[in-house]
Order: sequence, then C-alpha cells, then structure tokens
Amino acid sequence: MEYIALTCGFLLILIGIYGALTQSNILRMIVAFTLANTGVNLVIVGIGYINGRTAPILDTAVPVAEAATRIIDPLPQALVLTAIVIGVGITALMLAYAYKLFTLKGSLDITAIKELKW
Amino acid sequence: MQALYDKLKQHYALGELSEQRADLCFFTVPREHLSSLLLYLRDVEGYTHLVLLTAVDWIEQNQFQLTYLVNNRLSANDIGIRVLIDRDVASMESIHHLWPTAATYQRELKEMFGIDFPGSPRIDEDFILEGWQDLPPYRRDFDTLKYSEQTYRDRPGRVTHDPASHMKQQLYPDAED
Amino acid sequence: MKEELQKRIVKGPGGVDIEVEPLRDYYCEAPPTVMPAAYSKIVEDLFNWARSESIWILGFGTGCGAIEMRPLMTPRFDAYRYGIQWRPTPRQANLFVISGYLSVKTLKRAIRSYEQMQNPKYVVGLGSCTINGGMYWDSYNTIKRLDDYLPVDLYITGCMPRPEALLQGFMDLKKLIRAGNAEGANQYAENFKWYKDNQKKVIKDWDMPDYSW
Amino acid sequence: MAFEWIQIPYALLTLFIVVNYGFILNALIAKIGARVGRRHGIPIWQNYLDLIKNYSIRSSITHGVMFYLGPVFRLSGGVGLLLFVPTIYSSVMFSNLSFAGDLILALYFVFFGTLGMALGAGESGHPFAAIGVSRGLAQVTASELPFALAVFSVALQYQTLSVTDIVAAQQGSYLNWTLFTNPIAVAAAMLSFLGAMMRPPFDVVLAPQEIPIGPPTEYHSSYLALMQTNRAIFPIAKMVVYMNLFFGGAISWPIFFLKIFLIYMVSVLVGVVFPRFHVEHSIRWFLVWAVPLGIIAIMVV
Amino acid sequence: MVDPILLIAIPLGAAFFLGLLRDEWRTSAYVITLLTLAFVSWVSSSWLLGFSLDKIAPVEILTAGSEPPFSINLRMGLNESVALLMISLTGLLSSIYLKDTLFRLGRRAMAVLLVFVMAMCGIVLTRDIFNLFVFIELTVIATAGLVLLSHNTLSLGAGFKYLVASQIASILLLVGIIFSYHVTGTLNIDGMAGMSNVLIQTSPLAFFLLFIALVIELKPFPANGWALDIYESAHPAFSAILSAATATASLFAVDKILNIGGDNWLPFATGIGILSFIGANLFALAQTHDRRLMGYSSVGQIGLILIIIGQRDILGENYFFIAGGVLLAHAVAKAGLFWMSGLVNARELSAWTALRKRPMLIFAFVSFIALLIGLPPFPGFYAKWELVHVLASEGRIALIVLILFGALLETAYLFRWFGLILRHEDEAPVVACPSQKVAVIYSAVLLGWGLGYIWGELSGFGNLLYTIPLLFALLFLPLEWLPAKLKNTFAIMGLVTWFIVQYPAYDPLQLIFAAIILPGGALVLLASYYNSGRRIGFYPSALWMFAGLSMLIMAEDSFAFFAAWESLTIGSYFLILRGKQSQPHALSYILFSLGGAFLMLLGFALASEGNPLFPLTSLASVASDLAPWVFILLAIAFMTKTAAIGVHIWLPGAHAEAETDVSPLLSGILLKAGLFGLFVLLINMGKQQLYGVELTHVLLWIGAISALLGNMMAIYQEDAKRLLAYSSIAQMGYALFGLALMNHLGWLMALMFVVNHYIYKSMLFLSIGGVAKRTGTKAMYRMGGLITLMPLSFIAVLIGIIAVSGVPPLSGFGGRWIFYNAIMSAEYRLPMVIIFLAGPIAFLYLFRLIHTVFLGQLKDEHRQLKEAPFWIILPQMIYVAFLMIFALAPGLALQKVDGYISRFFPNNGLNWEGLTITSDFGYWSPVSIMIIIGVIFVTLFSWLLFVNRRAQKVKQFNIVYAAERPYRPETTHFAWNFFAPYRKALGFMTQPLVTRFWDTVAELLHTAADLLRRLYTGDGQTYAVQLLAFVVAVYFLGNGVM
Repeated sequence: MEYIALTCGFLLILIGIYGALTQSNILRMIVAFTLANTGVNLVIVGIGYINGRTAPILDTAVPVAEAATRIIDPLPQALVLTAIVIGVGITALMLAYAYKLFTLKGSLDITAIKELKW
Repeated sequence: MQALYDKLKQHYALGELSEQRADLCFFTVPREHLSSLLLYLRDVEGYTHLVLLTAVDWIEQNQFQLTYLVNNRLSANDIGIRVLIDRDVASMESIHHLWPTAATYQRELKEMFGIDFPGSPRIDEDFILEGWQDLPPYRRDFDTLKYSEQTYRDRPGRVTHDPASHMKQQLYPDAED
Repeated sequence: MKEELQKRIVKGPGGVDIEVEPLRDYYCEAPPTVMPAAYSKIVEDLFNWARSESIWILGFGTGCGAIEMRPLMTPRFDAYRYGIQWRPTPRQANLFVISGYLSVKTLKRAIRSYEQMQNPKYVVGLGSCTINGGMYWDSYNTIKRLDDYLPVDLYITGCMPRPEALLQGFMDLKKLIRAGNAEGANQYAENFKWYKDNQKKVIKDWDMPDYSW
Repeated sequence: MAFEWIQIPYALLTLFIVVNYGFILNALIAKIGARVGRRHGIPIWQNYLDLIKNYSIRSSITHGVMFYLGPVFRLSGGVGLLLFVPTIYSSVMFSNLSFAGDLILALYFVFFGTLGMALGAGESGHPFAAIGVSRGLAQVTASELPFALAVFSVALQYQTLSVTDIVAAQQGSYLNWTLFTNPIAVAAAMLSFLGAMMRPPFDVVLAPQEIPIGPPTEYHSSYLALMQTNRAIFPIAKMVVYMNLFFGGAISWPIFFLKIFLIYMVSVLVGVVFPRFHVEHSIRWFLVWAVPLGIIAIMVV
Repeated sequence: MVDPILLIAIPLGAAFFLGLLRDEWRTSAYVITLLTLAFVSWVSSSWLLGFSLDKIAPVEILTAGSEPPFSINLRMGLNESVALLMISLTGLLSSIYLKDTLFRLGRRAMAVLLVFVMAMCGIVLTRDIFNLFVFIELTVIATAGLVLLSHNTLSLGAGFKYLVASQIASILLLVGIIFSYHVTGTLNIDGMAGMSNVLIQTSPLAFFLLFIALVIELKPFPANGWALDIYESAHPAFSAILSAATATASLFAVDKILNIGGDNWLPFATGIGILSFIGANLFALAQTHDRRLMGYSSVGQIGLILIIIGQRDILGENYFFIAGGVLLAHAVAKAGLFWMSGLVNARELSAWTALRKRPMLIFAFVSFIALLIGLPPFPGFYAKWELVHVLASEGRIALIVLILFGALLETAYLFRWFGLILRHEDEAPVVACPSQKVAVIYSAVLLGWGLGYIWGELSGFGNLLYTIPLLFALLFLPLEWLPAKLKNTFAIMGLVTWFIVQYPAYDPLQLIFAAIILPGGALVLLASYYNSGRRIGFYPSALWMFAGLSMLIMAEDSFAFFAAWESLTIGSYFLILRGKQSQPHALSYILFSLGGAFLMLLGFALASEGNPLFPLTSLASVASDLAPWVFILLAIAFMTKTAAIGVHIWLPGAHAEAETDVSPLLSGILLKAGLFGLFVLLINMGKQQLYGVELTHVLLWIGAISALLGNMMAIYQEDAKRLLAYSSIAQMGYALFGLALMNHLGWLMALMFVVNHYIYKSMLFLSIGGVAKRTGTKAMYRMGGLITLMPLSFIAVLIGIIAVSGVPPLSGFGGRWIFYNAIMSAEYRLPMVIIFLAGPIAFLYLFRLIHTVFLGQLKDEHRQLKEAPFWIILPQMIYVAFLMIFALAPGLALQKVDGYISRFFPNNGLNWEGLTITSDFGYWSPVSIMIIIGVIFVTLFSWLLFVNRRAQKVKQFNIVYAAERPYRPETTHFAWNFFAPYRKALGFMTQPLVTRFWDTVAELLHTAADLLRRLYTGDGQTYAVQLLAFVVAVYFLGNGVM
C-alpha cells in the first residue's frame, strides 16, 4: 500500500518537474509544480504510513496508552500540513507573478523572458 | 609607327606625322585631345614613360609649342606629341595625374616660359631661379644680354676673341693668315 | 620671403601664444667684426706660416671647375704634400675655392658657406667665369665679377685651369698668407655694407640673416 | 702605490712624449696610407702645423656651454686615460697616476670623452652631429664587447685587475706575453681594436661626405685643436692598454714606440684594404666574429 | 539576556501588526519596522557581547515545552550571534537605505522585509531540519515577494525564474528531509548528526538531497543563472540583503547540515566551492554590468566560503575564524557595494565614474574591494593567511593554488573596475547622494574597518592596526581636508621621525634600505611641495606604501613580512593609479604584484609547514625537499617587484604614466622592496638546487637578461619616462645579478646599486618629470634644446647619466668596479657576456635622453619655458650633492655593510683603509680619481676659455647645413627613432614576446569567460534544467566519495 503511494508520489514529482521544464506557458508550469508538490506531499505521507495502523488521532478509538503501537507516525502528517501551506503560498506567489508578468508583458511565455542573461 | 599613327588618327585629330628616325616621330594634336591621347598611349599602347616635357617659343606665330615625349620601353620607340597653345594666354592642362613627374617639368615651364598649368602640384613655387622678378627668361622677348648688363657689373678690359684666330695668333704668331 | 621665415604664432604648452620671428629667433644677428692679428708680430708670423702650410679647402664645388680639383688628391698631383686638404664643413675650412661660374642661386649658398667659415679665410676664384663671367658673360643668371660679392684673394685664370695651375695658385696663395696679405675676412667685415648691397642687388629674394654665423 | 708630488711632473713628461709621438705617428700612418696609394702624403710635421693653424683662427662661435665643454671632456678623457695607465713597466717615472685605479678605471674612463664629445656635438644642434653620435655609440656597444670579454679573460688568467701586475706577469720572455699565453683573448681584443680606431671598415661614424664628419661638424678653431690633440693622445692611450694587457708592456720608450706603432699598424693594414661597413653590419660583424672568440676566451681561461 | 525566540517572534508580530495598520500611516509603519530591526540587532549584539566578552556558554532554547527531538529547538552561540547581527544589521541598514522606496511601497513591503529578516534569523537559529525548510521557504517567499513589489519587468522575470529554481530545490529538500527522517527517526539536526552513520550508510541519497538542496540555495556555479538575474535586476538594497544576509544564513544552513553528513561530505563542498569560486570569478571578467558583476563576485565569494567549509576537518579551531572572516568581510563589502550601486544611475561599470568627485565614496569603494579580496588589514587577509598555512601543512597544495588563482581573477576585475572609476576617459555626471544612503554606506565602511580590527585582535599574529606606520598612514584620511603642503610637511616629518626612532634597531643592511625608504622618501616628497590644492588620496596611499616598506625591512616573521608586502603593494597601486593614463598599467601592476604576493604566501606556507608566525631566519632550516620550491616561489614573488624580465611588463607603463613625484617613489624606492626580499631570501636560504640546477645560477641568467633586454628596450623608447622605466628594469637586473653571484662583492655591488639607483633614478625621474610638466609632453622628439631654459634640470640629468653609465669619477663607477671584482671570483662566466653587452647599451639610451631633451634644436612652442618648479629642482640638487659625496666617499655608506656581508661571505672583502679601496684583485681611489680628473678638466677648460674668449654666441639655426639652412626645428632635431641602425641589427631581440604572452593569457581568459557565460541563456527553464543537471552531475561525480 505504501509503495503505491510512494510510487505515485514520485511519479507525480517526475511528471510535475517534466511538465515544468517542458511547458513554456507560465500557468502550465505553475500547474506542473503544483502537481510535483502534490507528489512530494504524497511521498511524505507515504513514508509515514505503517501498514495496518490507523490515523494518528488520539480520541476514543485510539487511547493514548496504545497510541505508540496503533497509530502511524504522526510527524509526516504534521509536516505535510506545513508543506501544503507553504506550497499554497508559493503557488499563490507564482500566480501573482504570472498575473503581473501578463499585465506588463502581455504574454505568459517563459521563453520570452530573456532580457537578463550572460 | 605609321601604323600606330593611322590607328590614332581614326580617333584623334592628329596633325601631320614627321618621322625623325625609325624609332622617333612627332605629330601635333589639339590641346583638348592631349590628355586622352596620352592616357591611351600610356595604358593601351605601352608608352609608359614620360621622357620629357618641354616648350618652344614660336614668338612669330605667337604660340608656344609644348612637346610631350613619351617612350615605349618594350619597343624602344619614342613619340613626341606637340601641342600648340596661345602665347598670350599661356596656360595648359596639367598631366601630373598621368605622370607625377610631369609636375616637375611643368614647374620648370612655368618658371622659364611662364606657361601656367593650373592644378599642378607646387606649380607656383620657385624651381631653379629664386626670386626671379623679370620676364620668364626663356621667352624670346626676354633680352638676356641687356638683363645681364643691367644686373651684373662688367670687369673693364674684357675682350672677345674668335677662338680659331685667337689661338692661331697665340700659337703661330708668325704664320701668314 | 618664404613662408617659413615669416612671423608666426605658435601655441605653447598651457595655451600661451608665442610669437616666433624666425630670422630674429633662429639666427644670430650680430654683424662680422674685424679681427685683429696677434699682439706680437712674431706670433702672427708664426701663425701665418702655419696657416699657409695648412690650407683646408671647403669641399664645395660651385661650378664645372670642381672637376679639376679632384685630380689634386690623386697620386699624380697629391696636394696633400703641401698641407692642403679638403674639409667637408665650412667651420673647419679656411679656403673657399669658387670653382667656376657662379649662378645667382649658388651665389647665395656660397655667401652663406663663406660666412660660416672662420676668420682668417681665403677665397680663390677659379677660371674665367669668376673673373669676368667668362663664356657666361651674357647670362641672365650668372654673376660676372666674384669680387663684387666676396673678397677674393686670388684668381686662377683659365677655362678651365689645369690642376697644375691650381697648385701654382695655391703656392701663390701661401705666399700671400705668409706675407700677411690675405686678410679677406677682415676686408669683408670692414666693407660689409658694400658687399651686402652688391649681394642683395642680385639675390632678389634675400631670405637669410645678413651674416650667416 | 701612494701619491707623491713628483709624480705630477713625471706624468706631464709622459704626456709630452705621448702627444708628440702621437702627432708624428698619426702623420706617419697617414703617410703610409698615402704610400699605399702611391702618393707622398702629408709632411711628417703636418699635424703640428694644423694644430697651430687651428689655434691661430681668430674668430670662433659657440652654441652653448656644452658645446664648449665637449672638447674639454674629450681631451680630459684622453689625457686621463693615458695617465691612469702606467706607460713604461718598472719605471717609477712613467707609471703615471695609476695609483688612482686599476684596469677597470681605464676601461670605463674611455667613455668619459665619448660622452662629453657626444654632448657637445648634441648642443651644436646639428642633426648630422646627432646622427654621427647615434652611429658611433651604436657601433661602440658592439665593438667594445669582445674587448671587455678579453680583458675579463686576461684578468682571470692573471687573477688581478692591476695593470702593473698584469704587465709584470708577462715579463721574462716574449713567450710570456698574453698574445701567446692566451691567444684567443688577444684575437678577440684585436678585432675589437679595429672598431675602436675609427678606421675603415668601421668609420661610417665620421662619413665625411654623407654627414660632414659627423659629431665634430660644428667644431672649429681651438675646439678642433683640442680634439686634434686628443686624436694624438687617445689612440695611443688606448693602445697602451692593449700593449700592457696583451703584448707584454714596454720596459723603455723605444720599445714603447715600436709596439704602439705595430699595434696601430694592425688597424691600418685592415683599414687600407677594406671599404666601409654600415653600422648595423658592423654590429653584426662584431657579434658574429669577435664576440664568440671572447666567450671562448673567458670559458677556457 | 533577551530570549532569542523573540528574534523570531518580534519581527513576525511586527509584520502582522503592520498588516493591521492603515495604509496611509506609512511613517509609523516605517518607524515600527526600524524599531523592530533595531531591536533584533540589539538583541543579537547583546548576545554577541555576552559570548565574546563574558564568555557565557551557548544556550539551547526549547519550544513547545519539550526536549528535542520532540520539539523544535533553537541554539544561540557565538557564531549564531555574529550571523544574526550581520543579518539584522544588513536588514536595518537596508531599510534605512530603502526609506523612500518603502514609503512608496507601503506597509506590505515593510512587513515582507521583516518576515525576510525573521526567516533568515530562523535559518541561523533553528536546529530542526524541517523548521529549517520552513524558514528557507519563508525566505524564498519573502524574496519573491519583495521582488514582486517592484514594478519592473526585468525583476519580475528574474523573480519568476527564482521561484522556479526554488521550487525544484524545495522539492529536493522535502524529499530529502522525509527520507532522512525515515531513516533516523528524528528531525533534529543534532539528532541526525548522532545517527549520521546509519543515515549515510542506508540512504546516502537522502542526505545527498538534503545537502544539494541547501547548496542550491547558495546559488553555486554554474546552476545559478536565476540568482544572477535577481542580483542584476532587484533593488540594490535588496540585492545587498540577498548577497550579505541570505548568503550568510544559507551558509550557516549548509554548515549545520554538514554536521549530519560528516567529514566524508566535505569534499563535495570543496569541489562545488572551487568550481564556484573560479568559475564565477572567471565569468565576472567579462561583465560590464555592475550589479551582475557583483552577483558573480558574490557567487565566487560564497564558493570560497564553501571551500573553507569543506576544509572544516583540518581547520580545527580556526574554522570559524577563517570562515567567519571571509564571510563577514564579504557580507559587509558586498552589501556596501550594492548600496553604492544605488547611487549610480547607469549600469555600466564606467558609469561609476560619477563617484570620482566624492573622495569619501571612493574610499568606501576601496575599502569594500579590499575587504572582498582580503587585503590587509581586513579580516579576509588574516583568514587567507591562516587558511593557506593550514592547507599547506596538510599538503593540499593544489587547493591553495586554485584558491589563489581564483582570488587573482577576482582581483583582476575588481581593480579594473576601480581603475575605470578613477581613470575612465568619460566622466559620468555627479549624482545626488541622499544623506541616509550615504550614511548607510559609511556605516558599512566603519563596520568593515571594525571587522579588520577585531580580526587583527583575534588573529594572534599581531594586529596590523596597531602598527604605528600604518596608523600614521591612516591618520591622513581624516586630514584629507588640509592643504597638500601642510600634509606634505607632516608626511616628511613622520618619515624622518620614524627613521630616527628606529635607527638604533637597524642592522647595516636594514639601515641602507631604511635610509633609502624613510629619509630618502622624505627627500622625494620635497618635490611634492610643488602641488597645490588638497591632493586628495595621495598622502594616505603614499604613506601606506611607506608604512609597508618600513615594516618590511623590520619584519622578523613571515606574517609581518607578508602583511608589509601587501600593504606596500596596495599603497603603491593607488599611487600609480593617480597617473592620468595609468589605468591599464596600474591594473597590471596590482595583478603581477598580488600574483607575486600569492606565490610568496604559498612559499611561506610551504616553508613554515603550517606555522603562521614563521621566523624568517628559519628559512634556513626548511626541509631539503621543499627548500628549492620555496626558494623558487619566493624568488619569483620578489622578482615581480624588481620587474625581472618575464614579469616586467607592468613596470614601464606604471612608472611612465605616474605623476612627477610618484615615479621616483616607485622607481627609486618601491623597487628596492623586491631587492630587500631577495636579500632576505638569499641570506637565509643560500644556494638551492632543483633537479641538479643551481637556482642562483638561474637567477644570474635572469638578472643578466633583464639587464640586457631592459637596456635594449630603453633605447627604442620615444617616451622619456618610459625610457627611464626600462632602464630601471635593467638596473634591477644588475642588482639581481650581483645578488645571485653569491659572493661578497656581488652583494656589495647589489647594495651599491640600491643606493645609486635610488639616487640617480629619483633624480632623473624628477628632472624629466619637471621637464614633462613644463613642456606638456613626455615624447622626447617633441622636446629639444632645453638646456638654456632649464639648466638645473640639465645638470641633474647630466650628473645622473654619468652616474648611471658608470663613467668615472661619479659613483656609478664604484658599482662597476665592485662588479668586476665580484665576477672575478664568480663561478659562472657565461652570463657575464650578456652583462658586458648590456653595459655599453645603457650609454645609448642615456645619451639619447639627454640629447633629445636638452640638446639639439629648441622647439617653437617651448621658447618661453621656465626652469622646472623650485620644489622639483631642490631634491635634484640635493641628489647631485649626494652623488658627489657618495662618489668621493663610498665608504661612508658601504664600509659597514661590507663588514656586515662578511658575516655571510667572510672572504674577498674590501679593504677601506686610507683613500684607496682595495680588493683581492684591484684597487680604486675615488678621491684621487676625482681630483685628477678635476684638475685635468679645469686646466683644459681654462685653456679653452682663454683661447676662445672672443667666441660669438650664436643661435640655433646658425649651423652649417650643406650651404642650405634649416627650415623648422622639428625637421632639424634628430630625435625620432634615434638608434635606427641598432634596431636593424638587433631589433629582433626586443620583440615584445613577454608582453604578447601575457596579453594572450589575458585574452584567453576573457574569451573563455565571454564564450562560456553564454551558458546563461536567460531562459528560466534552461536554468532549471541546468540546476537538475548540476544535481545529477554532483551526485554521480561524488559517488566515489560516498
């Protein structure tokens, strides 16, 4: 099960990065990065998953005393939340860039942004 | 030479041909044809060398005769091209663009005959005479003897002898006539 | 006057204008002076003897006669044995042989060279042309009497005089020198104005200082 | 060696002898040259006459201070060079003022006159003078090199820089002369000697017709007289160095006269049969022919 | 102490608070921002003081009430506090600098700025790897946010490219983190470090990803196109933060993360560092855009620090001293430079000429580039010294060479830039400098000097800022407003006083050099009285050089020696640069000198085997396998200063184009530093052999060839000062030759040359300089006939050339005499041939000098010239007197030295008794020679005056001219191409092969830089691909290490 998640995650990362590197439209690149981010998140969660255990929610279903043996590693889940937040932040920023670039240049083609070089 | 003359004659208003020697001939040409003729001779016929440029003062005809002597080195021929110009308005087109050396001859002519060559390099500078103020000395209306007498003091007692009789007198004073 | 001898304004460093008057600024303007002989007669005699035995001719051939001077250096005539030699610079020469006809243009150079020689200096006129114009007597461009322009000590006649005649002339010159009679330089200084007037009369474009030191 | 006042008159005596010998020798050489051309040549006393004549010139001009000093430098160089080297071996009288310095002093003092003359000529403002100096200096750089090498070789050979000691080491037999003990060095030095004497083929410096005798173009009267005096002293002074270093010195005046004459004749013999080199040719000539000899000389000593 | 958690909490809170404010209340928002940043700075500095002065222990700050690894912990230690202070100060100063911009952009920008600073503080403080990630991402967001706020297409594009790269980095980082966590079970960095073995063995890739992601944040070469674009396009104050603060933080992060990886990963850092350092500096050579150039330079510097991090295993306790020195110096300098770039309107390097009229800013610029390059007395200098020594002791020679090569490249473009600012022909109009911006820049300068002081304190080699000569030089900075004449008096008094104070401490050798440097320098400075006005920049530079020189001769250990050497190099560089046309020459001077200095550094490092305070006398006991190499390195270093052939090309231009009174300082005095070095080297190391080649023999050849070719070149020069400059090369060749003879008299001759060369070359340069000043040209053929107008200058030149050429009776002859005596006992004879040839050639150019300038025909435009100014003449006349005295009594100066040399070579000394000086081979009596020549000369002169008393004085055209007359002085003066026959015969020897060689080297480097930088296509995606490729390449190349 976790291998499926991990494999999917890595696949998503690769697809994402591939997309980001091959698509010249900025919006598509952003989407590709979102895809890759999702993949990373999936990998994180996938790493934390332990077969046969339950979600790390300490409520009546999982008493505190048994938590250590019954729940999966809670840390990656915490991490993934942060990662998602940050990912959203960066995606938002990139979109803002896309917007500004479009208003200033009237194009979303990344290959057109080459004024600075060498 | 005759062949060349005939050939030239078709294009230029040449005067009569005078063949002085087998390898030297003269003919006259109107002044406006001169430049073109010289260029043709130089570039097509191989008369690459301007031997001299000189003048004769035909005071009687009120003309200066300019002689441009050109030489073909390969065939060892010379052609003298004569141009007659008016003595009163002594001026002629410069040919220094054909032969840079012509400028020197032209300076000389300017100084000695007063023939002007407008546009020729350094044409107005002194050439041989420095500070000459009189008529150009090679003009035939310039009296060199008079000038000399006015300018340079004679030494008294100078006499002129006929060399032949004088030497006879000197060597064989006793001989009869 | 030639352009380069006329006054001009030159920009100096710092942009100052400098007036250059070539004849004044480039040339010494002093006139020649009469140079007295040595105080003592004995010394002057000794000097005259030395001068006569050491005649240095300016190597300046002014006319066709120059060709007759070359043989003097050859074994056949060997003028050296009389203490005669040629110097290439007027500063060191004390005899100026005007070798033949003198055109006005050359006269200018001859005067300049003569003036650049040091007192005492001697002039020998060679050939008829220097005496009375010779065969160029009617030329518009050749002077007739050299002594109108330079103080001549001795003429050697002929057209051209042979080297032997030259040698004879030099011997006569030696006698003149030894006798103290060859004072051409002082004569020139004394009658400087006369000589100059004569010179300027024929040299129409006088463009040198009056005395070329 | 220390200084004593008596050395001054002795030195002046040397000077007197050498000046006279120089005048006569120069005339003699000129006569020999003339005889080669089947002429009689100048009288043997001609140089004296010329000298007096030049002093007897009444007028003179000057171009400035250095023009004045040029001949003074020149003659001081000649006189100094002569006096710094002992003339006659083992003679107290004629060891001159050599207490002041050794061989090196002599070597470098040669340039004193050259420099002063060059400066004087320069001040005359005459381009030919400058051209002559340019040629002369250019040539001397190459021609002095083999000499310097030979001197160094000789100094190494005798392990001393004192001229007196070098002469002393050559006494006894003519086989002790450096000429025989160190022939390569002498060969190099003698080639250099040709350049030093300003005779053909190395006399383009003074080329009379082309650049009227070069540096002294403007010199005349008593200036020239000083320079003439130097012409008598300087070559001899220089040859004294050669004689002392390579030919066993001289123990008496007759030997001195003879040796100097013979040494001089070397350059004369070459001079009368060769035409003139360009400066660049002579530089190459010295570098190609003389310098290697010099190098061999210092390597094999 | 304030809880460091507040360093994060307060800015964060303030940032949120700013968000609550009304948009119009910009002033209050700005005040809050400043206060916050000031608070952060205050906290960091209080911690710093606490750690450094009170020696308190590092503090762990726990959060969330539990111990790590169950919670995030922060650590505050000395290093952290330094980094925090650096970051917060940069932030504070930048926000002051940014005042107008921030007011325009409003509170949002201020909030982002605060977050930015906070995030960087977090990176420094945190010990949790995921927390690190969060702070890094915050930095990225803040960076991009700040860039976004500027309405500039260029920076927008750059920001987007930056984001793309950051995305990739963050993906790598996250994956790395999670796998590392998976293996180690902890997110705490120290915890991970504890399990380093497990991590590295089971999942090296995980750590690799962590590591490489952080490295990418450092913008390593060549995967950094996006970063350069940011540097180039962002607001300069922001670039300052990015370069100074972000880099500091990121390096901190890398340093932390390497704790996990352990020593095995250090070579990665080293490798990437080297690549960055050399690559970025190489590319910077081809830059004309100022900010991009600074970007490259930042990358290069970060590379250098990465190298240092990579050496952490061997640096031991010096690690932080070294890394910190370079890091802080870079941060201060780069921030300062970026701030300065905000004052300049256009972006070409030449636009910086606008600063020319602002000496304070020039000083700031100088301080910054000195900080960057690591010149004394800045931290980089101490750090470099320490680093190289440690590396050498560990045998990492190749690394040293690479580092020094990179540093040299950096020197090249930075100093070229500086040269352009001062000497570019077009001068940009002066720009407005708002006071708050300037104040920010000045505070960076202060900080830089402060760092220099602190590092000096920490170094343990002695603080250079305590040395009196350097302080004296620095004293002139605040005195710059005084008139030059007054400063000149101070300077002269200072030099003389220092000499008197130090006099008892000198041994004879040092005394000779000291006498030339101090009173000698004072003598040259007399000529400086001529200058009016304030002459800004001259005195600090000159005295800095003098300080270096006077410290050099007193140096006892390698550090003092090297510090003095670099000081004198820098001082003299600024002096040279003062010449109007001297920019390229000054550049080549500084390059050769620093190149030489680097070799010296390497040499000392090798010799000392890691002892940074290596006594110079111990050079004698260097291990025999190293000794020849040390010898070669040091000898080359010294020969760059004496301008031996091969490394001479800087000299002619530098001397020729320098100011009138600077040329003698350079030629007469500065060159002697090299000779002194050679003396020290040969005294201590003696003869060395390498592969059977006697190294002193090689020196002998070099000296001889320098003498010959220097003279040869001199005779073809048309420029009088260039002629003298080439002559200096030759003269130094002679001195080198004398030294390399390795015998008593050879050394004595070298010393004699030291004295002589100082006197006559100073004199000649002064008189020719005076002439050039009057005539307005240095081309000799434009002069002529000046003897009557400038008689005193003429006399000086006359005496000078007689002395130079070695003609008796002047002192040059003494040198030649000793020389001949020296070679009598020399072992090698072949090089003598060359020296012999060189001697008379000197005569040629000397005559030419005096002839073409003073004799011959006077030019029209010079008719009204006056004698050179009094103050330029005065020292010349003093020199004339000295020459005469020295000629008469050389024993005054040499006798003691002769005795001193006997210590090293007991045989073949000279006997000084009486008036005659005798050697084993010959004798020489200067007084007698002088008297004899004097008497002869005066007698003959009087005689000539008598017989010629009536001589007529004539004028210049009264010459015999083949019966003609001259037309113009120009065409009558024979001066141009004076020795044409010589050129025909031997011109082939003066083919500028060496110049061509170095030109080719420079050309190759520039071409390579220009070609290779096309790698940066400007395409964001290409950059991303490069980045990935870089990661993959590092991974595979590094595989062997793991």
